[in-house]
Amino acid sequence: MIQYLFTSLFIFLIAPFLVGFIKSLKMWLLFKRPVSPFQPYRDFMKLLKKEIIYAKEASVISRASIFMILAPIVVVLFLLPPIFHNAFYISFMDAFTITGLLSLSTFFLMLLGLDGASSFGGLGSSREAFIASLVEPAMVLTMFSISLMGGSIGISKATLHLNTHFPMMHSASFILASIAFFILLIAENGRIPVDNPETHLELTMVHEAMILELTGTNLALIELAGALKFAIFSTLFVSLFLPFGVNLVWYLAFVVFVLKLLLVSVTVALIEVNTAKLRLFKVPNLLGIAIIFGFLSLFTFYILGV
Amino acid sequence: MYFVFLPSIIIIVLSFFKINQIVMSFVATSVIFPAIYLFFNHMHNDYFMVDDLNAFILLVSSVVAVGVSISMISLPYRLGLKKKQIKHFYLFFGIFFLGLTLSILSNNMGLYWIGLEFATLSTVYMIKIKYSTFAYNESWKYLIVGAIAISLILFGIILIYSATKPLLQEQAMDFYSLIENAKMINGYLFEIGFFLVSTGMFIKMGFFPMNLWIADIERSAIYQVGALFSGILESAILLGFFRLSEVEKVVNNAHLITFTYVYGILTLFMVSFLIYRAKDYMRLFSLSGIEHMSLIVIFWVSGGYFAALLHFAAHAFIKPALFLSTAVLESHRKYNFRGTLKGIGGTPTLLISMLMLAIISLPPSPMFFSEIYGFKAMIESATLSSHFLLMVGVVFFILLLLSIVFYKFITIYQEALYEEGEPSHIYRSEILTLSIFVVATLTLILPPVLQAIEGIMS
Amino acid sequence: MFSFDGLSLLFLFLILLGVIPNLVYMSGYLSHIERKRHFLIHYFMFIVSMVGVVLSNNLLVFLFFWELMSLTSWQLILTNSNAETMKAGRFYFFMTHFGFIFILLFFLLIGSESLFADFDSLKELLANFKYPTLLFLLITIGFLSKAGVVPLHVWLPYAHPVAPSPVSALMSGVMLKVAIYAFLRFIFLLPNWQIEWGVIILVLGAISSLVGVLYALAEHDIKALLANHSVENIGIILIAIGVGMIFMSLNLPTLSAFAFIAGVYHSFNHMSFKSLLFMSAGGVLYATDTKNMEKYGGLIKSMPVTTFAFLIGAISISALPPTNGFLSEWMIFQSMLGSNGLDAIELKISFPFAIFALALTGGLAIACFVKAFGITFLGLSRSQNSKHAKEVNGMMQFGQILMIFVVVGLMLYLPLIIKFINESLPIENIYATIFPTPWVMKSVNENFGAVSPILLTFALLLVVTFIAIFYLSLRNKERICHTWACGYNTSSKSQYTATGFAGPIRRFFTWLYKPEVHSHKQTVAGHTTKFESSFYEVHVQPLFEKSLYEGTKKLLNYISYIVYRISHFEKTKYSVLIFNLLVIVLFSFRVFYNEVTWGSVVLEVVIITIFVKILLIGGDKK
Amino acid sequence: MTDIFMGFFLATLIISLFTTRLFRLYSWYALNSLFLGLIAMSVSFELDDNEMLIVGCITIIMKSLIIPFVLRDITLKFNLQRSIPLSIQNHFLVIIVPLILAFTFYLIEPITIMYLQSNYVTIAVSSLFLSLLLIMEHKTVASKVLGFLFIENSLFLLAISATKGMPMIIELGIFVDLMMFIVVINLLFKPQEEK
Repeated sequence: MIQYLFTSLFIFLIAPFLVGFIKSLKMWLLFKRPVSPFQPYRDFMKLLKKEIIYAKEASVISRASIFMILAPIVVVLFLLPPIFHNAFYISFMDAFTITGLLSLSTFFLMLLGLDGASSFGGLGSSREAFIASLVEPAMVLTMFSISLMGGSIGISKATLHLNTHFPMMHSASFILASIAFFILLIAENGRIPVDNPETHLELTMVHEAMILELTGTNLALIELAGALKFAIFSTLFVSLFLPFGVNLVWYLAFVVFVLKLLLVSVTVALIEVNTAKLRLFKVPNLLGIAIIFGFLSLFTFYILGV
Repeated sequence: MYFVFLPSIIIIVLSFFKINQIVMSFVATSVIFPAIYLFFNHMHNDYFMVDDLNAFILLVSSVVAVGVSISMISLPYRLGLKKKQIKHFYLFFGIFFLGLTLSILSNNMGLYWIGLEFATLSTVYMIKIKYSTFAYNESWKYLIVGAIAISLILFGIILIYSATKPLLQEQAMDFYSLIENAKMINGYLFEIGFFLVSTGMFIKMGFFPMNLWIADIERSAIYQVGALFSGILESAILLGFFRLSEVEKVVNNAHLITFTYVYGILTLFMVSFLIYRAKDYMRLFSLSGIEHMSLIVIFWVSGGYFAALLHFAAHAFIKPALFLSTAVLESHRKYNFRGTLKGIGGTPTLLISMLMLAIISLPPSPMFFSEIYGFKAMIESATLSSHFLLMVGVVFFILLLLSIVFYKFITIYQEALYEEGEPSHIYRSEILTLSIFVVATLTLILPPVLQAIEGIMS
Repeated sequence: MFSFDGLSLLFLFLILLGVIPNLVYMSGYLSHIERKRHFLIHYFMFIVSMVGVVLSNNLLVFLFFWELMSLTSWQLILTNSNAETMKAGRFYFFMTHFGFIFILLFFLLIGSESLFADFDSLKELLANFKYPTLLFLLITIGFLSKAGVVPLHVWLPYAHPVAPSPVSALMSGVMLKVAIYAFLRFIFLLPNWQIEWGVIILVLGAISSLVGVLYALAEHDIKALLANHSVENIGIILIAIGVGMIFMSLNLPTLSAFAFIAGVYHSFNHMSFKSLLFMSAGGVLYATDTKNMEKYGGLIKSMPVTTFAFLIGAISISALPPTNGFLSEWMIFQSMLGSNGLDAIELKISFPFAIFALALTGGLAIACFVKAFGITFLGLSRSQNSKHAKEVNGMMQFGQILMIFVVVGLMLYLPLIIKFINESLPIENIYATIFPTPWVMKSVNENFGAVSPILLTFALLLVVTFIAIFYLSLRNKERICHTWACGYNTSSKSQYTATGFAGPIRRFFTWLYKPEVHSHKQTVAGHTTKFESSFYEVHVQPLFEKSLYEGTKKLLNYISYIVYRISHFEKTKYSVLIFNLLVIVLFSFRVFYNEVTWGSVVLEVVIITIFVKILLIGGDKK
Repeated sequence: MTDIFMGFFLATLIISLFTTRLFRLYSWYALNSLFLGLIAMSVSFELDDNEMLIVGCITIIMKSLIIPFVLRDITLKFNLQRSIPLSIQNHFLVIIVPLILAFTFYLIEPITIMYLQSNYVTIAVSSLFLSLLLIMEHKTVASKVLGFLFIENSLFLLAISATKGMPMIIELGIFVDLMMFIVVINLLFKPQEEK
């Protein structure tokens, strides 16, 4: 139980760091002077002190959706797979619930975008709806396929199972699913090449456009939600698709887990540096790959049988 | 028993005198009394026979006659007819009903034919009561084609007679003894006769290829002619077909079913697509009448006696009512459906709506039940045959064709009721007529009545 | 005549759940209807007929109520008569009649003994029937055309929106479920299910769900949008039923039971949230007098209760946790997870496809309801209609609130509902397996799926409370200001429209939508980027309507034209026709009398051709 | 004897098919009816049946005397067109008439073994078809009416020859109907004059 709470707390705390780490790594790779990877923590604290401005045009949705965006993500935090093999985990919620909770958060994020009557918000929501509607099937397909391979839809159990019995027979399905999931990781968290979190240019904005009206604490919470989401996706990825290290002793397992998270962050940073942002209507091509890989992964699994 | 003919003769005689036409039309309603009497008192001799079947058909026809004669009260105002024309109408109406009663009650094929011929020839002149070139031409056309059809019937009857005479001697003309001795009849000649008779009857009822022929006639004539055709004349023809097909069923059921199905389906095919293009009420209703006739015939030969009789009775009540209501519906313009139902006023609109929806067999119309039972009979005969899937396919095809008719009626009904149109006046006698028919139709779905109809052929 | 067995009572319960809030809502809506007496008569008859269908226990009574249901709903569609409702009414009534043909044929085939036999006694008869697949196809087409399954769904987006809103709610929410009831009722009577049947239903469901949601996305009419979503949800229900049928035919009763429960539970859920959505959409229509979403905006400020109701419905229909919509979709996914290890190749192909379709549907549904909710209720008013909108009257609010209770109740009392459903359907009792404890629902497959709506709700509330406490403890200052619009004034015109919102998706699915764009703009002299006024409108082409329905109509027109020509030709030549007819009849009789030989048939054809040529056609030239 | 009369009956019918003048058609009709009456009489002698004799007499009186004259009166009274051109060309008729005869023989062929008067039936059926042909080939109303009368004759032929007569009351009824037919025709022509 302590290990479980520790894991959740750890992921909660490390989330802003991962975002900051990617940012500074990217700057370093581009020969800029890197910011500190802990900058997001400072930003968060600073924003908490600021005054909150609400739009006159906005409604109660603007206030409520902040909670509804953050809360599901925080709940997901407690549903994540364990990083220690004998730790407690929640068995009564499964991968679909996680997918659903993330969609719930996105749903309110999109409403938030539309609430302010600004053209930017609508633009962001519209694009997000477009991307999310393509991400959702890929996500479900991947989850389906990995849970079939892991023998359990409850991802915690699947993680443990994959650790001990890696499905060599279905390695093709596994690889396809992992590629699909990685694309989802990029797309869901608004990373290049799907979205650029660093600019505020209307041609490229997706996520930023929706939260353009937010200030102060609201902005801090949404940023936190974004960081948490990235951490959650990374955790899912490393637990499900890099299934090793969990059954080591607890401190080694912990180190391996952190290393795996950093590896994901480095990969994301490298991809961000080496690709350009896609035009919006090219994004489906990328997501289409994810969907097709997810589908193929499931399909191969079905064809091969158990 | 012979007082059955009395009301008709009274009408014929009175039509030569100057009598107030309201009185006249109430005299004409007296045709119902002998029908009611005969419905409860059956008899049987060489020339006449009253059994459940023809007593029922006579009763239905008399109710229709009552409705039609009441509707005559307002017709002169509507069409601007003269006294003389009305007198002519009643004269031929009397002859018509005399012939009809004769043929419905006859036990003898020859007598049956004579009655039918009387009725046919009298309608020729009824068509021409309206002074117009159209009516004139159509009455000629009716005379020629009707005469051919009717002589085909006689020709067939003589063939049947010649086929059965060696067996039954003078009794060979009786329906009754034919049915009794059906098993021993020499097949080939009888069947040729039967097919000639049926072809003649089908032509007379406007089956393929005569669909537009009858539609045009009813279009050109006064509205009452259509009502008399669909309510009374065709019931007599159907009766003949009913009786003869009973014999043929024993002689060779497969031939009967094949012939009737092919003919009926061809008719339904043509009629449903003609209805799809119908542009005025009269043709619409008369084409739908043909459709129902072919359904009745198909139901009957499939063994669905109850369905056929119920369908027949329902059609005999609903269709004349619709023909008579056409007088109101097209009081402004022919060839127009738009808004015609709207401006009549509450009760008449309700009555006509009920009738229009009843004719496409929506519940609780008796036609709903009769169609279900009829198709059930068809499926039953399919299970007995060796071509099960083909027969089921036929049922399906018929249902599809009926759905085209359904679509057209719905379209017209909506247009008539919900689009803008000019208000039109409706006479009290017309409302009375419609109510009579609606009440008669509703009576049909009462359980005792249904039971009585079911008991007719068992 | 009537039966009160499990299945009937289950759907009676469904009808009551849908009808009672609707009655309250309707009493508020009534002031908006012109022909009150006509409406009320048909409204109550409609409800009675639905109850009658569900309770009837013999074929004739069933058919009677079924047709009565069509008839009354048709009249209800025509409550406000204008060109739109007339088209919809005509279309609807014809399509129901078309389905009725199949139902009738089915009943006739199985009811050959007696039309008054009760359903249970039909079972033996059906076991001996020679062509079970024929029966299956008849049931499928007959009942599912009423349920609005692709490609027989085209009437639905026309018919449901034009009815008065309480009726739309009833039709979409309840009547479609009556069709599902009938389908279930009769499919369970059929013996020996074949695996192909299940696959057919599964594929139909998958296609319907996709097509429904895609056309919903492109819709600007809020009620038509909801109606298209009904197609989608019926598709989802059918996916579940199809999966259940497949498992049943593979002799996996537990999995099959789970899938059937999922399907029926989704029917309940769809009833609840679709009724709710139609009610609140009706409220919006009531207040703004337009169905066009482009004219809405900002209604959340003037109509809070309606907005809240719509929001709940939207979350639920988008299958977001922890709502009931999510739970049933979760169950459907779980039942599909049981499909690994199946051998048949058609299953190996159809299952991934169905999963994909369902997943894509979920994603698009979210997008669609963000659009519906966001454009309608958020932002600024886009027209005078919505600017002066007022909250609907008390009865209508109360009706919506009651329906919210139904939605929430279906989620919270999940174990009870599942138990009820399980015991009512003729399937294995798996309640104890699904609910070892009432808190957590477990899947029956070996994949340990589990979900707990109550705990999830509780967790969400807890987290929200925590954040709220944290938030309040900061005690930040608040300021109200206009939305930043790059230095310009914020105006309703600069907002995104429904068309714009769906733009990217529409562009992605261009091959399906084939959109027609109508646009023109009035530019200020000399400038290409500045314009005084502009107009942009997109209409998607309904593919199925264009191809299937217009095609059929064209064919009908063509045939009828030919028939018409023939009939007019015959007009002048009756005697010739009779002559030929006689020859044909007698000749055929002669040929078919004993044994048919090819020679005699050919002879007949030749002779008849000569007669027809000389008499009918040859004479015409002269 | 009967056979010879029957041959004449058929011959008059076929000749009338080629007739193009109305009055000549009437006279062929009269001849045709005459032979019909003679057939009835000869059958009655063979069978020693008095009813049949009466029928034969009535036929000759009514059909070969009264009706042609009434028709002639009507024609003159209403000034009907007396030229009746054929709408089917002669060479087609030459094909069709034998074809009809062959067809009817083929049709009745199955009963020749068991039924003695099968030839009579054949001739009656073929004269039905030929009368129909007569109706077809003319466009004027008067000749169509005459076609109907020819059909009536072939009916009688069938009744007399094949069945050896029907019950008396039926035959009389048919005559009454025929009268009524003539009356109706008269009535139908009338308003044409009124206009």
